[in-house]
Amino acid sequence: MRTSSTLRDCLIALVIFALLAALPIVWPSRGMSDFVIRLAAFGIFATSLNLLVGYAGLESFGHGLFFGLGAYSFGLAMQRLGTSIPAALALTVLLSVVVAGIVGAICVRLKEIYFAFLTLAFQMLLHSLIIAWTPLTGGDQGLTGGVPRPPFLGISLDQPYHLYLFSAGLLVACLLLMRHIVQSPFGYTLRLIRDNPARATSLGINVWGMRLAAFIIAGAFGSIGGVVMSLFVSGAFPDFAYWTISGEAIFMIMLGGTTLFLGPVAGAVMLLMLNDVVTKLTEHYGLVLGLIILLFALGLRKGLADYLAELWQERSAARGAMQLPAAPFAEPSNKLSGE
Amino acid sequence: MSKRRNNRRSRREVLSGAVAAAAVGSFPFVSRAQNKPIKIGMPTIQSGRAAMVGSSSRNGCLLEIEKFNAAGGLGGRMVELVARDTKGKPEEAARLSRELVNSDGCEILFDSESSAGAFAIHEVAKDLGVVVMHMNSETSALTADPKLRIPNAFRAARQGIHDSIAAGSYAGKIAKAKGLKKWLSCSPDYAYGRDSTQLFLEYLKHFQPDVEVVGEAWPKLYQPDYTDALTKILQIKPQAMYSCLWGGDLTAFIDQSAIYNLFAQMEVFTINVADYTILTAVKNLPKGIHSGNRYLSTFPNTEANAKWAAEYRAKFNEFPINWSWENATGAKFVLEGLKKAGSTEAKKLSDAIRGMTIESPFGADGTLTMRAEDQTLVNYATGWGQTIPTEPFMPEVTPVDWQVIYELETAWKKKNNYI
Amino acid sequence: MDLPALANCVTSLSCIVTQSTSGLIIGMLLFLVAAGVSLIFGVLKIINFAHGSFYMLGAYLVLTVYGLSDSFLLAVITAALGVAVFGLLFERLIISRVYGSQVLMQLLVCYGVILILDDLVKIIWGPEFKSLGMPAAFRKPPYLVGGGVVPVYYLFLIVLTLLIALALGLAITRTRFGKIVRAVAINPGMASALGINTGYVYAGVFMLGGLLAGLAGALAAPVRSIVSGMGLSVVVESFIVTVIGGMGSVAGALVGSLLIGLVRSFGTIGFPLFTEGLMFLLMAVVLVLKPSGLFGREG
Amino acid sequence: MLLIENLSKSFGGVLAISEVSLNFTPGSLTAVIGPNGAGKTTFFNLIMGTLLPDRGRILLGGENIAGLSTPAIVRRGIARAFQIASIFPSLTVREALLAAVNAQRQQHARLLARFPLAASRHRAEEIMHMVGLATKANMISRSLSHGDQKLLDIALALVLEPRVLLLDEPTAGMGPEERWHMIDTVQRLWQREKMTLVFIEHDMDIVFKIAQSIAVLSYGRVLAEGTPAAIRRHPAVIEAYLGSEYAAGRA
Repeated sequence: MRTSSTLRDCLIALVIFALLAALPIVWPSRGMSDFVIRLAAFGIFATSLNLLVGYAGLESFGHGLFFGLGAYSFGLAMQRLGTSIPAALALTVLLSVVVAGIVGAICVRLKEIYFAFLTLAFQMLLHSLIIAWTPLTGGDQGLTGGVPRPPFLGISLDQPYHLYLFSAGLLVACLLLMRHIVQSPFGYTLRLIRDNPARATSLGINVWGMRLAAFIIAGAFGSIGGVVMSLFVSGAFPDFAYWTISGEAIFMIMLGGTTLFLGPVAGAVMLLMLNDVVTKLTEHYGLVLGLIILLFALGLRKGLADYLAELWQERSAARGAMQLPAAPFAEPSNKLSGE
Repeated sequence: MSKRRNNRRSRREVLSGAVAAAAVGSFPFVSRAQNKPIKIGMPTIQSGRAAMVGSSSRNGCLLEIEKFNAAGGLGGRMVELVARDTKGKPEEAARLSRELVNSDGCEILFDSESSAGAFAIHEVAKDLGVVVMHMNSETSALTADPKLRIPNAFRAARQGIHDSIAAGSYAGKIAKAKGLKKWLSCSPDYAYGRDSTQLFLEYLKHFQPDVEVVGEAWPKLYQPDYTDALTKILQIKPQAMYSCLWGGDLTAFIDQSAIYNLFAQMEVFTINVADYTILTAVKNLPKGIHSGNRYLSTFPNTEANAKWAAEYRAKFNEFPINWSWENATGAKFVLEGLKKAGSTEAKKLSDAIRGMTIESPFGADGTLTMRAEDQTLVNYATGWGQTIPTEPFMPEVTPVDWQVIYELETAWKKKNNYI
Repeated sequence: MDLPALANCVTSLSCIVTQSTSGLIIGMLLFLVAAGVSLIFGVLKIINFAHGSFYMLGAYLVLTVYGLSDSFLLAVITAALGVAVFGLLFERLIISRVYGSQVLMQLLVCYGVILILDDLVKIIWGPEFKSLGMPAAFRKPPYLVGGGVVPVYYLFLIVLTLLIALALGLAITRTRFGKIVRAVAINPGMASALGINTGYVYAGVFMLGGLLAGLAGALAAPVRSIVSGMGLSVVVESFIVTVIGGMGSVAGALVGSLLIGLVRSFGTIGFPLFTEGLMFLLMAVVLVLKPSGLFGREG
Repeated sequence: MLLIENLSKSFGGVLAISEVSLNFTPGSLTAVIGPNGAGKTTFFNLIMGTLLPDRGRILLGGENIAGLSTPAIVRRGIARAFQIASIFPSLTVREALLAAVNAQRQQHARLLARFPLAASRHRAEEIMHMVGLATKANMISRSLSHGDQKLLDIALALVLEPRVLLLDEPTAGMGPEERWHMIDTVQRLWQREKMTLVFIEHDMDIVFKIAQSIAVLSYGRVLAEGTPAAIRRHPAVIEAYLGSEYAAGRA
């Protein structure tokens, strides 16, 4: 029965990918495909952050470190080494794993706010490094001159549709993998640690080691988000490593909710749409967005997806059904979702 | 306007925003246009510290576009400017440029972003093949580097290398006359600051070999406090200082230098003081700062220039600034190009603009040229002078000879293997 | 990197004097902001990311009032009080509603407020940067101290801030309010058990924080460019200070501010291109060695 | 099984536990009683390694475990449940137990497998039945009743298959109904699992109903120990703690 739930996830993923692949054919709009590409970048990134925030209970302010690292190492690999795209991708993930290993080993010892600030510090160190190391990174101008996109396995990312498919594919694949990880025994061990580290220790769990593992995994996926972004803008910019990127990811998971697996993706969709619509309608982007944020934070006090999921739970509970919402990807809400 | 509006629901907020945008973005004549308007997309910075870029850039363009439309547009087709806020984020600049072309049906792009944004938009233009006019980026490589060059991208801004040569030749003369040997630089710590400074010193030495650089300070971009840099400068006690700080950083730097009485202790050469943003913002502007002109209604001292400035002030009730004239120029080139090509088709339009020379109040000799070889603006009025605390702020401006600029620019390109 | 230059400097007295004073000056304004951030965190365990906007409001208020009244003193006082009131409203109407929800949610709220204020400021005062200009009283040639120069205004700034720091320290250790604040900081539950209305304390702390930040903005106005978004770099630095000094500790905020000031002033000599990196490096080191900061209580 | 010798612990000069020596024989069911502040919970914390003893030995099957870390002691077969239930609020009863079983079997770091592991399910269900939470398997722990949360806490301890189980006031804060339900469960567990069970309890009816032997702590010292009958008659205990009504023959 359980293996079938893995199967179910795979099938859902396949269907979603098929739908995404078909979308441009029924609705041929460059604007729409650009949106999906950006959604891929931020969807992967935000979900990877939620591995830490939502599942491991590690509130990181510095996850942008890996977004920037991904974008730059991929861009540089393509520009300087002239490798193939899959090779550059593999290289990027490898590098992120190493960096996450080192940074994480230092960070995860600290608790709550101190962890948050230390991660932020490391991200800003990378940012300063990018700015200062002009010969390699192009400093504040970013990686200019475009990221070459040589064809591989018959895929040529110079063609818009191919780039679209590639990004959508990465999105679905990464989500599927992360979904599997949070549903693995390891994923549930993270939940134990998130809920009650002391009790987890008394069950003989090495809390530090598990947290580090989570940090590394999240970092690796986060960097893939950066890769997609660098493909979209065909370059990389210091902004990608600035704390505001972490801020946007945080905004996304708060907007969408931390307790449903797809909450962060929902948040990414909402924030990107908000951004696109509001910038279109008014010059006073900050004013409008700010008010919307307050409306959310003070009104719902939790992510939209969480809010709906809890309504759903209450309704089904009222119906006397004792089991969890059968909705796919449903997660028991954790202590983080406000109170 | 909107203090009360805050408390209302955000949906209304968006709506009223929409109204505001309609008022700002699209202009009366658009509705009167019989045929489909020619839409020009303008990704620019309208929020945050650099919001000035957005307003002055858009105003500069509007002036030209209004004239064009008033004169009947392109065979009845009116031009409509669609400005969007990139918030200074390169990825937003890329995203918006694509959206403007792909979704909003813009046929031309005015890049009124900062340097980093300019490169992002440049990539989009390479990808989509639309004509893009870079309005504000002064980074030389953008047009000088053949690896970056594409047939449909032009630059209507002054260029770093030109400024440096101009500054070097002027500073060289002064250095010779006043015997200024010990020089120091204090520039913002990012690409523009570093390139500009390094090139300036290079050309200073070219024009006046026996100067030595005794120190350098690199404050961060947007750094609020320059005390650390200032005390360092006062430690070294140079005879002259060069700085290419700009905008709010420059005013803060001037205010803070003033209380250290710095301007009395050395000759100060700045590229960016002679622009009305600075000249009008700084209270009790120190006397005798050497500066290149960014925009002055008195230089070139022609009727056309004074008239343009007056129009601008009348319409937007603010001083025109460097970005204003650069954008006005870029817009003019594109609009003239449209007339000449009689079409918005990218290939035709680019061919029309490439190498074009137009009448302009900002030209060294009343004309401006979009140089064919590297598709960048040349022959704009550029000169140096010294400040006084009150209008006209810089009474005498010595123009720099473009022949000198051309020679040294070519040498510089050779050195960088650009040609 | 330019280590020889740094070596030269630390071996020359006048350079040490000048750079130290400059470090002092940079640190002082920073302290006024950081102290508020630190207190608010110490008492409410809230990271007031919007504190930089308090600072910005202070600067704009001074700009307006000084423009109208032409009295710098009056302008500074109104700015400080005005922002204090704003701090109160901010706490009552907004932050108090997210007590107890997770840190990231609180951060989000602050972010929203920042966005709104930055835009409002732009709408009210315009997008272009403003400059106040030095009040006539301070337009005097700088003093010479031990081979280094110190402008009159900065001298005034240093003395004033040190006095404020002293007063603040005393207020926290001596007065009833201070005792209550510390009680609440250590254990809110116990405090309310003692019949202390924690609500008032929280509001009070925010007012105090606002007062200080507003003052900082006001005092910075004559020497810094006033523009929408000016609060950001300041708030980021003051968080570095807070972390280094220890959250909730006024002394820590003071020492941290001076430390950052010194890193900046000597950093520009030794590592011209990496001073910002240095600050974050320092923060990282402190967090690793003593997470609670130099003056922070463990736990 | 568990032998305590001259165990002492003081906090800032105040003796919390002094010279305590007790012997818990295999399969015994012992109640630790005493007025508040007698040092009962401190006694447990010392055994679990949550606190380090100043003096004395704690012998588990002959091995001195005094000074070992909590996980080390847990691995040697001592587990505890807490006065205030220590559970995983956002997981369901089943999820929590399945995850705990994974941990106990060193399967908790597996990435490729899918949760729950077939191997763990049987054990988890078994434990849920043992403590009587089977019907509430899908409830989120946070939403369980106070009593059930304490049962879950005990269940989490049972997962570790302990030889010695320490229960800190299993019935604290329960109504009479819950109370006796809890006690029945505890007693059943003890009989079934054949483990050495030590529990702290204030309710004398319960103590005298189920305990085989009783240890009375007072001011950190062992005031008395022995069978319920012996304790009931122990003058010092009566005078210090029980009050006369217990002596006035209930039996």
